[in-house]
Amino acid sequence: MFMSAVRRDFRDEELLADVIARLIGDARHVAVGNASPIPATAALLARAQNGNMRPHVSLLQSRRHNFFTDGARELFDCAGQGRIDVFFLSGGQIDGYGNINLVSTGDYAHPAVRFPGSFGSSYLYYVVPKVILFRTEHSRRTLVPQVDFVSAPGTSERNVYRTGGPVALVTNRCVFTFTGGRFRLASVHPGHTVEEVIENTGFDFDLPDAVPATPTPTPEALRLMREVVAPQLAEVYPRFTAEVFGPPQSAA
Amino acid sequence: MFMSAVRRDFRDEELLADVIARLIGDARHVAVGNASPIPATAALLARAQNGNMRPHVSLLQSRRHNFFTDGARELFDCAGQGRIDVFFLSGGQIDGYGNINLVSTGDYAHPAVRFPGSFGSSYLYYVVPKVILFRTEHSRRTLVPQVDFVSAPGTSERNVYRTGGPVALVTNRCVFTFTGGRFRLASVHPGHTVEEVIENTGFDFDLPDAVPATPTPTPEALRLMREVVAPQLAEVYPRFTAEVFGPPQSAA
Amino acid sequence: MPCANVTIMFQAAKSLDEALAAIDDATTLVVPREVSGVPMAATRALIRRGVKNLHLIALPTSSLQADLLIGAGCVATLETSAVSLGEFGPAPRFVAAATSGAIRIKDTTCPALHAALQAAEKGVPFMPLRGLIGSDVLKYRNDWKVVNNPFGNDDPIVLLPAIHPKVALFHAPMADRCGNVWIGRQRELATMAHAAAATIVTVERLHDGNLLEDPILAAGTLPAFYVDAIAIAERGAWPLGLPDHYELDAEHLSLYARMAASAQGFAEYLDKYVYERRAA
Amino acid sequence: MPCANVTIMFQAAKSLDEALAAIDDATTLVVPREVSGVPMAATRALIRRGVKNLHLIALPTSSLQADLLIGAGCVATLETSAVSLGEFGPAPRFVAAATSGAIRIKDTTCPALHAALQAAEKGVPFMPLRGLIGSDVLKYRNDWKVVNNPFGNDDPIVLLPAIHPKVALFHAPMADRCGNVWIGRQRELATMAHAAAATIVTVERLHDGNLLEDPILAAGTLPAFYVDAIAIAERGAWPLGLPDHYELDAEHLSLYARMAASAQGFAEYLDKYVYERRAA
Repeated sequence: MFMSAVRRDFRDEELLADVIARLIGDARHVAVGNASPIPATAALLARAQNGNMRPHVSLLQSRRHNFFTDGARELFDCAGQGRIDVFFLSGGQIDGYGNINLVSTGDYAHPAVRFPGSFGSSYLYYVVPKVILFRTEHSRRTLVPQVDFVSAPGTSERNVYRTGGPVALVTNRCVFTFTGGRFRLASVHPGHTVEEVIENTGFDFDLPDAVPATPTPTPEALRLMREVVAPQLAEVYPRFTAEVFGPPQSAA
Repeated sequence: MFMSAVRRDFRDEELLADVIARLIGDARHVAVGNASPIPATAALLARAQNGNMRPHVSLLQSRRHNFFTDGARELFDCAGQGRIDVFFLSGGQIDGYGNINLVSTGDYAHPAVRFPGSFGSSYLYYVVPKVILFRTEHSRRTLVPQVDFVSAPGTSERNVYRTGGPVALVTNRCVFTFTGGRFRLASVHPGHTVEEVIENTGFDFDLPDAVPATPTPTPEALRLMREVVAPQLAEVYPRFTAEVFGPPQSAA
Repeated sequence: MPCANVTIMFQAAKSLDEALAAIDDATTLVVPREVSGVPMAATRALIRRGVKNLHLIALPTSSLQADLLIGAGCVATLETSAVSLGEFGPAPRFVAAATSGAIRIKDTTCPALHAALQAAEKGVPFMPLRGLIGSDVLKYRNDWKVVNNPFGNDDPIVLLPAIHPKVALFHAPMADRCGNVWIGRQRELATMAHAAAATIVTVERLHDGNLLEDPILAAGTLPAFYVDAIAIAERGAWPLGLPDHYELDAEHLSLYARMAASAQGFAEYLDKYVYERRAA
Repeated sequence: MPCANVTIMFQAAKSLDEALAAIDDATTLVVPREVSGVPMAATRALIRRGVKNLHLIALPTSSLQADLLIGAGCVATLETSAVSLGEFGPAPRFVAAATSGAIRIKDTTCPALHAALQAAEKGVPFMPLRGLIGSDVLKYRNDWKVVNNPFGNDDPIVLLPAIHPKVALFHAPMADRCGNVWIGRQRELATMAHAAAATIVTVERLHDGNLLEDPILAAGTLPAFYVDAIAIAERGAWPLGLPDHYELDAEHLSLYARMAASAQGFAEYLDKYVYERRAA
């Protein structure tokens, strides 16, 4: 995925998971939706690094890492109670205002492209304090000046109840943070350049004078992902786990 | 309870249950609250008489005759869905407008007498099509011109959502029906008189020229109560069942 | 007296087609998300019968079931927060119908569907929900309203009208002969049944004894009182999975994704995997 | 890895007094109705500790528990739809406090309490409820509002503000070492826990293994995620019953009703049946 000439002892997925784990930090509860192996790796890594059973990690696709017993609504009720601190969203389009589009491009009544739909984003984006946007494809097709359909807006008027929203956008090229209603380039992944990010981003963003390289995973982080996280992940993402972390080992 | 000189082959409780069973008729679902052995007898009798498993009878105090698995709220949700056709309510005071008082007498802030509280009446009275009021003590203390506290009103303004309300009041002396916002004396139990009812009722009611005697239970109704209903009732009301219907028999 | 609580509405387990009789053309039909027990055998039976103009509510999302029904021309309106085949890619017939305008889509978001069905469950005309304000989901739903929270101060909030489906349809692990259905953790199935006028269930198997008589089983049981018809359909969620019972059939879903990518391939899929079972 | 899902909030089973530490003076405390698992051992421990000025919410009714707490002077405000000893008669200390004005009573009706806690569970500021209009229950609740149903036409409806208890306290049949609690059919216990900032549970016994790992048990389980402290209290509902486990102690409740009929008799009851257990 990365065009890199640097010799590395980690895979792209490990770098991304490591970056996201740092964004998660010391949360109480991270929930990860379906088909999100890298955020799931990140959440389990954050937990392994904190070493105090924090954060609690809910993998919604899992039976084991999923405590919900009150039906499909419990995730949303739980978020409404303020008990979900970190969630991940993506978008067919993401714009510079942090708006995400999971519905369609073109005219809503006659869409050019139809995406699956908004899922829970039109609610969770407002009530989960730390929403991390994750979209590996970093292109002018996905990162646009303005989305064609707002599944959920990046910011709201001051009088709109909102206890959550986007804090960062992680792509295959870089990390943006989100503050004051705009993205700011926080770091560029090893093997990528600021110029490349500018060229492939459809929206305006704040550009610091110096943009650091995304820190690479420490040997300890790599060890935790491979030895502690991978066996837990295998239940939900067997193919991803085998491909990224090698053949399954027995669970810790 | 009844001052009667007539020789009878049934007990007062059997007469009352029989009267109430006739008021229930061919409903789909009758729910009976706690501490209501006579209405429970009536509901099970109505079911035994219909012979087609109708009505479904929910005895809220029972495990066997109580299907609710969604917690204490399910009774009220079920009523809100229009799935409860008959319910029973009582009152520390009941007035001639059909208002019931389950809270207190005197000034609400400084009550003279405090009753337990309104339970679900402030809701169920509005949404259960057939509410049968049942109060054995028929006196000017209980049947008053106007209740001191309205737990639930007998009637509502036309624009108030109301799919239910009182249809009758059964006491130890008589049966009133309720229509047009007033009670009407429908029958007087054997051994009691119209004059006695007037004397002991604190509210005005409509008095037909001729008031029939409350029909007495047929031999078949008595047989069903004693042979079919009593064994079912014994789970919830063992003392009542033993006293009224004699020693327990094996369940049908 | 094993069925003390059985309602007269319940009839003993029926043939699949008999059980589905209440689902007429234009029925407002609510069905569950992929992990909650998707009635795929019943879905194929409905397609064989040629049901038309369904108002399909997928609570809160759908995958193969909605795609099949849409592709087979059974759906007039789809109300859901997403349709996708997940790791097998986009739902091709849904995407085709959405872009051609063949179906009307009422886009929503998961908790809004849950809340609107809970409103019907509770017999209230609406439920409030946070979020949504400033989104185009709200903008295109003129059946929703924004009011000022009367307990707040300049605090707009969305109100969602109750959804009253005519029929709830789902697949569950087991039912007993009294008509009680074990739904386990999938509590939204109870809400669907409470909200709908009628509930139809397919199950893997019959359970001997009364589910309500065992307190442990009763905790996960939808009472027969809410259930109008039950049919036995072994592996009735296939090719989707039934959690704790069987996995989804990945090979078949890959095949479906490939075949359904074109209208012609989808027609061949129907011929092979839906209509061939007509005699079953 | 038997407790994969355990949250760090959960600490292994504690002593009863340790488990109750979060219940300070003036706590807003929600407790369940008689058949749903009344924590009577915990109630006696709170009285021994001398907790004061509770805002007690009985969901939706109470019997001995509220009467004891009121009689012992622990309650400032009581919010419930009824307090009664059922077949053992009126709740004497409740009646005495209500008529003397010793406590403030917020009279309500069962579904209103359920709805207000579900509002907190769902993170919405209010819930609508039918009924109530024209009643004095509504008249004396100036924290409730009547609005016109925006989906109707001249259709008034009551809105109830969410209730956010500080602590939910109840008794349940069993918990596991991960902190999961089996609540069975008593789903309102889950709502209480979801709505409250903290949840404290007493249980009859510890269950070996993880309740969430067995799909049948999981269906009736409140996850440890919502549970802050658990203490084992065998026969912890006594003298009330725990349905499917033990019956109420009718003899003791008759005794209570007789003794609590007077302030002096109630004081003797406390001495004999509450304080004597201080050392326990």
